[in-house]
Amino acid sequence: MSSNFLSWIVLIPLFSSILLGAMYLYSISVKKIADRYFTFFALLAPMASFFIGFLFFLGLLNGNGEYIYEPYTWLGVNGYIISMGFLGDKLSIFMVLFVTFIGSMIHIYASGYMKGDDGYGKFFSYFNLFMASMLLLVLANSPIIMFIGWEGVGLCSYLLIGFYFTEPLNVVAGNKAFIANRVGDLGFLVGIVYLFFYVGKLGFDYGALEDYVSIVPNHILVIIGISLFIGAMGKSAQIPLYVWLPDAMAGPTPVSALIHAATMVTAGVYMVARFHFLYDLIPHVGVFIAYIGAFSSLFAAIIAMKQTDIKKILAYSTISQLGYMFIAVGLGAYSTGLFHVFTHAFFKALLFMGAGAVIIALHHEQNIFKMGGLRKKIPLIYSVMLVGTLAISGIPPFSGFFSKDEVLLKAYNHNEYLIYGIGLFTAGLTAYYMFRLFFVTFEGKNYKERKMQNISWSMKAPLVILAIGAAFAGFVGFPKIFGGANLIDSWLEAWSGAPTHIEFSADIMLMSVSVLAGLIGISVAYFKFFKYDFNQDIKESGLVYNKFYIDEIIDFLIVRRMRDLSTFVAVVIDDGFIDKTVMSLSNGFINLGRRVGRMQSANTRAYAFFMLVGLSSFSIYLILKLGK
Amino acid sequence: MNIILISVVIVNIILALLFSLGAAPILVWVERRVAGFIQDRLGPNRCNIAGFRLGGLIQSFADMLKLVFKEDFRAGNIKERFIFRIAPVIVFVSAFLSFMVMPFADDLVIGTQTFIMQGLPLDFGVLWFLALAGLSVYGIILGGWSSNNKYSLLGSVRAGAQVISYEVSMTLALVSLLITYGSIHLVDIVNFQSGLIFGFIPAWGIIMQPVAAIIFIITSFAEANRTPFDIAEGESEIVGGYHTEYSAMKFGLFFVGEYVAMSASSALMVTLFFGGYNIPWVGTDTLKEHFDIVMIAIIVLLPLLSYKFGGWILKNNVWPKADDKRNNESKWLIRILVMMNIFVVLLLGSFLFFGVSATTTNIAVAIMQVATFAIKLLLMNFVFVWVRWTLPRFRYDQLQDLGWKVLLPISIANIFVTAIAIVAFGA
Amino acid sequence: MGIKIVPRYGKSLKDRLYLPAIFGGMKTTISHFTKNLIDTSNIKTECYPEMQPNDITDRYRGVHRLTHREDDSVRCVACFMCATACPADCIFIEAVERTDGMAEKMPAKFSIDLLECVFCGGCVEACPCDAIRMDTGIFTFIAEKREDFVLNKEQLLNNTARKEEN
Amino acid sequence: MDIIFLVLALLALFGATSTIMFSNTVHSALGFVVTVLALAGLYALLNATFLFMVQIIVYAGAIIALLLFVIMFLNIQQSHAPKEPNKYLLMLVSAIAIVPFDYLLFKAFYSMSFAGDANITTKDFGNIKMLGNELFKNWILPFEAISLLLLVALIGAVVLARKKERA
Amino acid sequence: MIEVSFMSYILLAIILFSIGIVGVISRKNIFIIYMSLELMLNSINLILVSLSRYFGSMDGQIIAMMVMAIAAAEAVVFLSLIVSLYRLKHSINIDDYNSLKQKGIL
Repeated sequence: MSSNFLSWIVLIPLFSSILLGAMYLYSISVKKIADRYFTFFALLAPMASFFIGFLFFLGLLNGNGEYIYEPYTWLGVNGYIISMGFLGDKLSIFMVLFVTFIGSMIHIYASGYMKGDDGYGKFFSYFNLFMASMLLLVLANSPIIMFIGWEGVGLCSYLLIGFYFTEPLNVVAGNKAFIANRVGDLGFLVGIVYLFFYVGKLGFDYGALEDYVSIVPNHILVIIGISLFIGAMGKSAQIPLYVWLPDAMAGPTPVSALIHAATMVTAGVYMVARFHFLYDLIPHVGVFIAYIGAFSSLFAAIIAMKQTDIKKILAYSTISQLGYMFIAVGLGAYSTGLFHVFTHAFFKALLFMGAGAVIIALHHEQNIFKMGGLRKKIPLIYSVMLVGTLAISGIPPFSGFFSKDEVLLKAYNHNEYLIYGIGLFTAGLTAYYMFRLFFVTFEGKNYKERKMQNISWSMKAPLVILAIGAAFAGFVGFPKIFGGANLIDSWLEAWSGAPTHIEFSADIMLMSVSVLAGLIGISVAYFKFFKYDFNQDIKESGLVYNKFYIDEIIDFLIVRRMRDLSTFVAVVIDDGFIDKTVMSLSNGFINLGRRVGRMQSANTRAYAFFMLVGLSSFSIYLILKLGK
Repeated sequence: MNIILISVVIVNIILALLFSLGAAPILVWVERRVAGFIQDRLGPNRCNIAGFRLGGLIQSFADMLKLVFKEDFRAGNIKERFIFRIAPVIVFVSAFLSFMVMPFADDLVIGTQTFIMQGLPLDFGVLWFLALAGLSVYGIILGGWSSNNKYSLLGSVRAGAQVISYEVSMTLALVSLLITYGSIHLVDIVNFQSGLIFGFIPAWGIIMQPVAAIIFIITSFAEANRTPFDIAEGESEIVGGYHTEYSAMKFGLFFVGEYVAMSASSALMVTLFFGGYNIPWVGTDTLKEHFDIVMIAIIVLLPLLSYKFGGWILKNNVWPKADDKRNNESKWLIRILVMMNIFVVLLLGSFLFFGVSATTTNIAVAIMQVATFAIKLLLMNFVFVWVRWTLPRFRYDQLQDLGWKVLLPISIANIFVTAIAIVAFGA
Repeated sequence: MGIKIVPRYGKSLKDRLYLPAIFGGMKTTISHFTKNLIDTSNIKTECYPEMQPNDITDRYRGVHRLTHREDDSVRCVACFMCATACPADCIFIEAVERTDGMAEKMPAKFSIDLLECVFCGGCVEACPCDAIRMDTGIFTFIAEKREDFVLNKEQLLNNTARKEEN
Repeated sequence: MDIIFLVLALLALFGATSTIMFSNTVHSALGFVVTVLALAGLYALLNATFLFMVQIIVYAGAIIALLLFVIMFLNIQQSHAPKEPNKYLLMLVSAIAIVPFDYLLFKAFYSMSFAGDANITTKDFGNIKMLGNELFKNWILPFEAISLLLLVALIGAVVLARKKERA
Repeated sequence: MIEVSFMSYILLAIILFSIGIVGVISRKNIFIIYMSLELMLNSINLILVSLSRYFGSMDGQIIAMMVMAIAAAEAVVFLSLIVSLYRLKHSINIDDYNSLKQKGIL
């Protein structure tokens, strides 16, 4: 497998995107093109990428170390050289595989979900652009190139959140996502620039960075680490930059599934893992990251308990799960974090797509308290949703159990008992609110009967596939202590961090505790919501329901103050000071020019006379100067 | 020696005066008589002094006298008196001065001294001619302008435009000629033309440079304000052009100035294109070497020619009334002719018999060359007159068309061809 | 009505060069010149006044004359017909009674101003008794003063017919 | 020679002064002709025979003749001439203003401290052959450039003075 | 050869040049202004020719000749400009040629 095929992984979706865009423009401006042609090109791209990625995977399996492909120099200024480089090592190929796989599934799903939409071609053009950006992010061989992909996915996220831009709320949500991401991106950029200042001259691909990062002073490394993590915060929706993610659910459900659950939001995790050589040198920053992750996890879980919108619940659950991932990567267990990314991608995509199917079936109804009793109507959806819910709740043997347990195990093993405790509690909360959602949606009594919309097989088939994945993906990381081979750990050996030292019995005990927490959550939910009466009023108030008024606080603290500052600058400084100065200066020149302009009388002889006077004065000066 | 120098200079100046000023009455007479003969009439032949009318030549002198003694009238609307007065002078003087550089004969060697036979011994004669031809237009322009009269002003505008237009072509034609001759010294030019090409054709300018010759002749007509280019006068359109308001000797100066300019143009044409003072096939050196043969030839030829001329006089110079004193003229003329023949033959015979000194030979050759020059000049002037009484006047736009669209391109092309030929075949 | 455009001829090279035509014209003039120069008797010019014109016809209207009767007295009866007919008013007549019985009147003075006369012959046509005629054949009349150009009765009577002279 | 120079110089000054003094354009042009001819004479005194002729042919024969032609062609009457009430005052002022510059210029030339008399020159100095040799050997490029300039001026003049064709 | 002092020529040229400048400034008649300009060119030519004579080098004369050629070209263009200007303005007063004058746009 020649390494230059790495670029094709990125280029195929990119070309597909351009082609689809051109077709879409042709379609809307000249002649309508049937959806099936869009579908064909749209589905071809991620599958082809997956295929190529799989070939690389096989190559790596056969013992090749890593693939590096640098087609040309992207920038070259005075010895600072940045190549357009692609890196295909075990981490990135791992990411490529699941991104393209999940992407392919969601593409198939979306082809059913979006059927008949006016922006069908546009949607897939954006989708493939997102795929290209994400794959570029993953495959980049230097932080700068990664940043291109980083910004690209941000752009696609914005475009897709505001896909139905005729609705003002969607546009606001898109803007919110974009701005929150900008804050994070600034941090990321600051980190890159700092890094570049110190080691840029020596080479700026990951190999060189890994070799030379030790020359950077430690306090600078801390700044770099925190700055990069701020970027990760923005992208992966951690405290305090998580606020955009729930609002991002305004986009079509496949978007939520692909971008805001499975792939893009994990970019932060991937980035931290990619910079593991840096974070290894500053473990206390890692702990800080872990705490941030833990609190994000808890916070989001608490908010999710009271939400009524099915997609928002899932969004908060995503934030919560991302918190788990950051716990892992913060504590140096990158492979564990990535394992959770992997499993989470399956079950969260499954959940979102299931939710999407429900929404479609109910004619775009998203409030769970207006659903109920759907078990008999859509049994297939019911069963796959059950798999997903069980997986996220951490019930063995579903995939969530293995990865979440591994995260908790790492926390425990690092003697971060607070984090462990939070994680455990959150696991229970997760089980509670997920089953709350599940029971309210599919069970209950006194629910309203309503006509269901048929769900096409193009939506169902990926659900089934993903359900299988959600159910059994965890066995890829089957813990060693049960005699299994943790394939993730062995595959991502370089990222597995410090080995765990724990007794078998302790491990069993920890697992049991977490399973127990999950079961407690499930049982509480069961008693509370299995027989939920839909006739009762829904309480839509309270601190938790209003998300701790975080949005309002931010609005008051930052947005209003910013607006006041802007007003002050605009009115006082700009109008009162700068404009006045500049205008008075220019008016002065105009007045001066008007006065001087009177000399421009168009009287040639007057000009000649001025010249003569000048000549004469100059001559007198010279005579006096030269003297004698 | 100084006496010789002064006398040669004086002779030169007198010759120049003779050929220019003295030629004027003759030219007036020629013009009238030729016009008469061309139109099958006689022309003036009546005026006489003691019976001598010299074929009507006396009439010219009578006219001159009339102009001199006529009232010098100036119309009341003429405000620019000074300019009005000076304009004919400019015309006359510039025409007269332009004649002064014509070589009348080859360099005259007396003893050890060499004299250039020119009124003004300048070695850039062609340029001098051009300069003064340019200046002469001032007279016409100012005369017309100061007359304060619309016809006069039109005449002077026409003259100005015409001179400016045609001077260009004239200069360019001259340039090609100068390339051929390799000198601007008129004596050099004439000496160049004393050679032969192909062994039997005189190397005259008109044969070397026919195109330049034609252009130069045409533009000379324009410069001299002669028909067919005399639109500045244009009496059929603008009364009399620039000299409408002039009378008496002021008009006389214009009148004479025109003939002097014509004479000067002829002289330059003769010098440039017709071998100057050279007798065809006989160069200066040949003349000097074989002076004996020349003298014998003259002794033989002169009586023969005189005999023919006498016969012509007897036949044509008659007066209808038998008792008039004019009938005696032919008799006296033949007597003078015979006397002159006898004198010349005796003189030349004595030269033959006793032999001649080099100085005498030189002087005699110079005299012969001056005579040749005079004859050629007269013939050229005759051509001027001949053309005047043959061709009609140009229209103004035709004139400018001819100048700018025909003569100018042709003269430039001629320079080009000449230069190529010189480069290709050598000078 | 359109404008008729008359084509200009002479578009051939020879015509456009003009020089052949010019030389042709000059040939014509020089042939006249040489012919006349060699023998001036070819020219028909007469050297007046030495040579008087000899081809004046009978009908030539020269200077006037008054005719005589048989007895050499004036034939004119002073009827003023000629003065009336004269377009130039150049005839001045003073009548007087005639005593010899030949007629009732006769002119006392009869003068003609030749400077004003246009030699139209109107007076001759108008005269009822053939008293005035213009057959003298005098085609030029020379005088030194203006007054001398006014011919009086005696001068007019003295003029004679040309035919009679020959 | 002294007398000739003096006469010519006085003529030149006279002509120049009358050029700027006369209110009538034609009179001014005549004054300028006098100056030009006097300068031509000075060139002749300075052995520049070719320039002497060129000065007469080009300046007197062509440029000013053209100027006079244009004046007459436009038929500019004396009544068309601009009113210049302050003429003499302006002349006085500008003449005073120019004095320092003249002084400076004169001093500059004076301080070149020329030797008593000029270099001995050959007899044919300034004649056409010498000038031509110099011109076509060392100055050929400027010469060609001048020819180009003249061509451009010719075309430009035709374009400028042409009457606008009707639509 | 030069009996007259060299400085006499220079002085004459300077005076002519000054007269030219005075003419340009004091007159309104555009023809006279043009002649004043030509006068300045002529005075420069005089200096060039006299320097050429003094130093025994032909360069001055050649430059003077070039100046004359340029003056001829200038004359042609100038006069054609005058012709079209006169057709436009019917004036030879230089103060009337002020179409580009600022008409208070500010």
